[in-house]
Amino acid sequence: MDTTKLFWLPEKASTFASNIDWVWTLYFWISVAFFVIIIGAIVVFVFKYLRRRPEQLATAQITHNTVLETTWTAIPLVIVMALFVIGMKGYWNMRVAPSNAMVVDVTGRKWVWSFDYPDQGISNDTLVVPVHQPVRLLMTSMDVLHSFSIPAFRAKADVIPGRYNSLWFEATKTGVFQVFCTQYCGTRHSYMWTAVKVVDPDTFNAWVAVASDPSRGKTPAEFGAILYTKKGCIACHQVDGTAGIGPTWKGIWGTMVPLEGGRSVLVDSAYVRKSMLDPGADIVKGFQNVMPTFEGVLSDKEISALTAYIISLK
Amino acid sequence: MEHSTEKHMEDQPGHTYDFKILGRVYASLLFLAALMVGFFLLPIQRLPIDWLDLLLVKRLLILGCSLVMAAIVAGFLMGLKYEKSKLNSVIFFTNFAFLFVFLVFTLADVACRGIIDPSFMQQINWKSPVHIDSTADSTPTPIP
Amino acid sequence: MIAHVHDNNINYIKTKTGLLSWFVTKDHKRINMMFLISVLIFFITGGIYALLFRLELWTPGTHPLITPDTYNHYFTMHGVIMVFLVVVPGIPSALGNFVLPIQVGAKDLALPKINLTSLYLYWIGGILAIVSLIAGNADSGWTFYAPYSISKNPAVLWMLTAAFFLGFSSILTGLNFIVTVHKMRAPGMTWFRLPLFVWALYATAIMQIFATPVLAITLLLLLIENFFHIGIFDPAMGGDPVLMQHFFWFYSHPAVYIIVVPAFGITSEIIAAFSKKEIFGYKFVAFSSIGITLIGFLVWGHHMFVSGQSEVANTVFSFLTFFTAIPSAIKVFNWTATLYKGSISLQTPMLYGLQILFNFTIGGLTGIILSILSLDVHLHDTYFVVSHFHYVAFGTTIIAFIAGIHYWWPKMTGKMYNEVWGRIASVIVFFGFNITFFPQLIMGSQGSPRRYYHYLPQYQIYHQISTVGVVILALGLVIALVNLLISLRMGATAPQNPWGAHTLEWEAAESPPVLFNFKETPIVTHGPYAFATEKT
Amino acid sequence: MAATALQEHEVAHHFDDLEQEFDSHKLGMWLFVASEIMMFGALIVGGLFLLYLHPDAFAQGRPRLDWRLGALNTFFLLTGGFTMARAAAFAQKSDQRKIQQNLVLSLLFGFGFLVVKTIEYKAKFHHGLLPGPAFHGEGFTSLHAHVFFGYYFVSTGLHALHVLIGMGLMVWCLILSRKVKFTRSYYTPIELAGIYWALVDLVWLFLFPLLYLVG
Repeated sequence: MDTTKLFWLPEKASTFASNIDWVWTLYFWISVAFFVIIIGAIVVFVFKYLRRRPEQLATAQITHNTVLETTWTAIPLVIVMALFVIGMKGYWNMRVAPSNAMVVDVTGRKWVWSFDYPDQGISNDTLVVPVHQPVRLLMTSMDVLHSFSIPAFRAKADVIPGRYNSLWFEATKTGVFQVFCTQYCGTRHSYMWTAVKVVDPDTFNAWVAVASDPSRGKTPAEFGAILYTKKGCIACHQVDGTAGIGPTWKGIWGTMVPLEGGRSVLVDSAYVRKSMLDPGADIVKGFQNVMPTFEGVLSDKEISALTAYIISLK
Repeated sequence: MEHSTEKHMEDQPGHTYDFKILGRVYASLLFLAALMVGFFLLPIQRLPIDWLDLLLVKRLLILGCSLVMAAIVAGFLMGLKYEKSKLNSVIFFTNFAFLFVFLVFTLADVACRGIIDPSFMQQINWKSPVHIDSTADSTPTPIP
Repeated sequence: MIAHVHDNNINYIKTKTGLLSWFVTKDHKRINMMFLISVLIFFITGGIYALLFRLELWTPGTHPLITPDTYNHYFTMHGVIMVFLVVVPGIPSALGNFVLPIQVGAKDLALPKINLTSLYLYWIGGILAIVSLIAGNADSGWTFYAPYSISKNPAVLWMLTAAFFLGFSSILTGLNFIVTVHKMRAPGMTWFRLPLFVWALYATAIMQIFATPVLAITLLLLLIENFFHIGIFDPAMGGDPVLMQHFFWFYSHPAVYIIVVPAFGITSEIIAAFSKKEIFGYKFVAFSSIGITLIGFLVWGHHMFVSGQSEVANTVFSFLTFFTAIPSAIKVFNWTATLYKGSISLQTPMLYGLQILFNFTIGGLTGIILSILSLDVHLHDTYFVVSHFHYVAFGTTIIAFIAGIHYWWPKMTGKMYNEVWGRIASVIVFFGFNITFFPQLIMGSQGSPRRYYHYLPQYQIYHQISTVGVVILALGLVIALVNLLISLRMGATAPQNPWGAHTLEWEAAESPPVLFNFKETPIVTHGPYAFATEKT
Repeated sequence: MAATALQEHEVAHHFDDLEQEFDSHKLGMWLFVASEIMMFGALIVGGLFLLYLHPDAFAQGRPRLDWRLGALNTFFLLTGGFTMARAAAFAQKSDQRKIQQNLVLSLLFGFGFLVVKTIEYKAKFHHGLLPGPAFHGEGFTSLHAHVFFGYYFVSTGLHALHVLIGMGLMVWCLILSRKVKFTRSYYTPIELAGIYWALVDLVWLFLFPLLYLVG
């Protein structure tokens, strides 16, 4: 985002950003006007009619003035109704996606985003979109409420478990833009960030070509290392020996780990697979059962790649 | 709302109950209850009429009964009818006004969810505890 | 229950002695003082939480002392305590309880036992909140959004129960006020001779009675979901989280007005009293309170513009929301007009009163911008919203609460506080508050999300200004509190009517009032702001 | 015991006369009833929301409830309301014995209601029609069947709780009727208990059709 501007909205990067900024500017000056009038009047009155002698009385007792009352009821009413119409127009424009929009499925999960391109067969941890191309995000959550927010695009929508919600945008300039989770979702809520990479169409097509086969030309362990970040394992499992939300992967392979409930188990490919597909089954002692299942999220190839990566972390 | 400060013991707050009216109220309530159940048992949705939704008619009749009964209970058993000031009635109807607003706007949400995209109404990735067996007969027998 | 024979000539503090006589009292004045003490204690607690996480926000990134979980716990405790234990019961239970019966010329509230019950329910709620503190990290945020709040976190369960009891405490207080205003007014106290504070509390009571039960059922359903997962709110069982938000906001939007409308009442009293002037457009101000109340029940959905609510509902709610701006604007304009040609004395309550005009103007204007649909999408769940509701809930309500405490302090305690220190404190509070919350408006407009433990480095400057401001604010509040407490020991004895106001508590009741408020029932012959009758 | 042994009611110190006291207490009760109506009303709104969301669940859940038992309970509640009103009427005639008779009758009808509820609940448990994950009822084709029963237990359970509270009020009135002399000018407690019981009726008059008949 633009850090040089200190006192205004962030930079504009989508088609409806300019409309919203226009409303903002309009309303900003309206409110400044009202503020100056009201506070100005108060300040003037306070100094003009300050009680100088303790026994000083009010110089007039004006109880009411219907004309005045109706005026300052009517004027704000007109203004707010105008604002309503403007806001409503802009809002519907932001909700109804054009038919030629490229669809991307967004999944929110504590505390990572993942993006699936159904048409291109890509799944990725950052959102890569071509410039000047309407993009429609069809979003859902695996656990709790999240909210997908791109300040530079002035776009935001809650991501709801058990339901779909959507938002669309058309980027107007290339670059990398910040994505926040704006609906409180727990421990790492404030780290649930990602980026939108807006690229020109050629770069996008090139990226699609590469990304659609992430494992091309890599050893299983290398591919696993990619999945480790891409599938969000990194959010909870460290590879430097320190325990995170979940146990570290470093040196865990081939050891007997104690489980909640006193049993212990050998970390082999069977156990690794099980704890990805059915995390609740065997919880390593001292950790909470917070890991969502990756059933249907990870293919067998990916699971074995991750296993290879864990083995490599001796 | 001024009232004299000296207390006189022979004043009679509230209305005087009339046993005859109470009896009638009770009778009419029982009758309406019977009527409600009667409507429910009436298999009118089987009638060969397709130009209006008879099941809906049935539901409306039943709800109509319960509304009338509610009115009677509030009017006589809760004494709304006898109030000197209309305040209690105002409170009572404010209740229903607010509840109506609550219902209408909440349904205005859920009923219009699909208009941008039908997929908004569909439920995804959740687990139902209900085991469906295909052999289930469509009209299960009522159990006590 | 025979009226135990008391000497109705000594003030309510001295009539009976011993701690027990306070805990079993049915005197609205004593109950009010106990409420006041409890509310202030919780206010300090909630404030300390705010201080802690504002210090954490001094720098982005992780902190050794305050982990993300601790941070979430802190802002949840701050929210729950400040909303359910401070601002909602604050003005009605801890000031109105004392003032309302005297202002309508009654010996007591209509239902003294209910009043005491309300106090005990409040205490139960407070204790449960403390239990939740012991039980662990309540981290659901004060909004208890499902499904995060139904993950069976024991601390959250305790917190839900606490809020449940506090809701009933609030209902009973409101109920008592309505009955009192209708049935207990002194001879000659017609509706349009009621002080505007009474009008405001009456409007508040309507909302307390009709909205709070919905909170009760919401919390109940959340508790049940926690244990049985019946699938009304729980998406994993086929429920609808957005329905939970409907339930929650059907209470919590009127709650916003439960919070702010009494503050309007206090502002009206103070503006009139300290400019020695009849309030401008009494009826407009009175009815605008009722208007806000009624509209307040129609606009809850504007908290859900991006929450997956249908576009149609959003549009309707946005349309209705704009109408709340009108009564609020009417009030501000009328207060301003009241100053015109008055005789304005800038004593401590008035200094706070003028702050309210300033803060509420900002709070109101930032509120309108949030009801513009397209803009709200950008500003929703950012610091802009945080700042907006603090301009209302703190800048208006808490300031009005403090103003009211200063205004009625002589009446409640019979002591005068130190005027100079009072003014100093109020000025410090003014600057502290605005330094704290204005930067958050800018930060929010740039898209910085709320409830963030860690943030982008470019927001650091605003966070740091804000943190500096909160320290100044705390300083001002401490000075004000100490000043009041000192006055209890060494304050001058208060005259019956130090401000020269014309409402009954100043004209007809001693400071502090006698057990049954008045030596004999007052006969009301003029309106609450009869400054026209004064002659030099 | 003789009516003369009963103590006369004294107007509380902060009221001017009986009328003001009676009106205040009644208005207070009304406002409390209003808040109760909002609470149940919200619950019923939730029910209609669910009915809109999962009509199939209601269509299949409803036949599992026995309308005969529901109707029987309706009868119990209405009769209880009738006897409560009679109790108030006799209080105005300060006929202590008749007051107590009617209060006991109402208590019995309330108790009958609870008995029937217990029978219904037992049957539901037995057929595995439990809320949430514990649900293991047979012969459903709607994936949301458990939601209907979850809602059924919550709403009727909350209502049954209020029946209990109402019975508590009746017991309180019984005890009072042995101490205090009810007269035409003082019968507030019975009047208020009657209003509360009428509220319990009122709620049931909406719950019964929503759960047992419509759906």
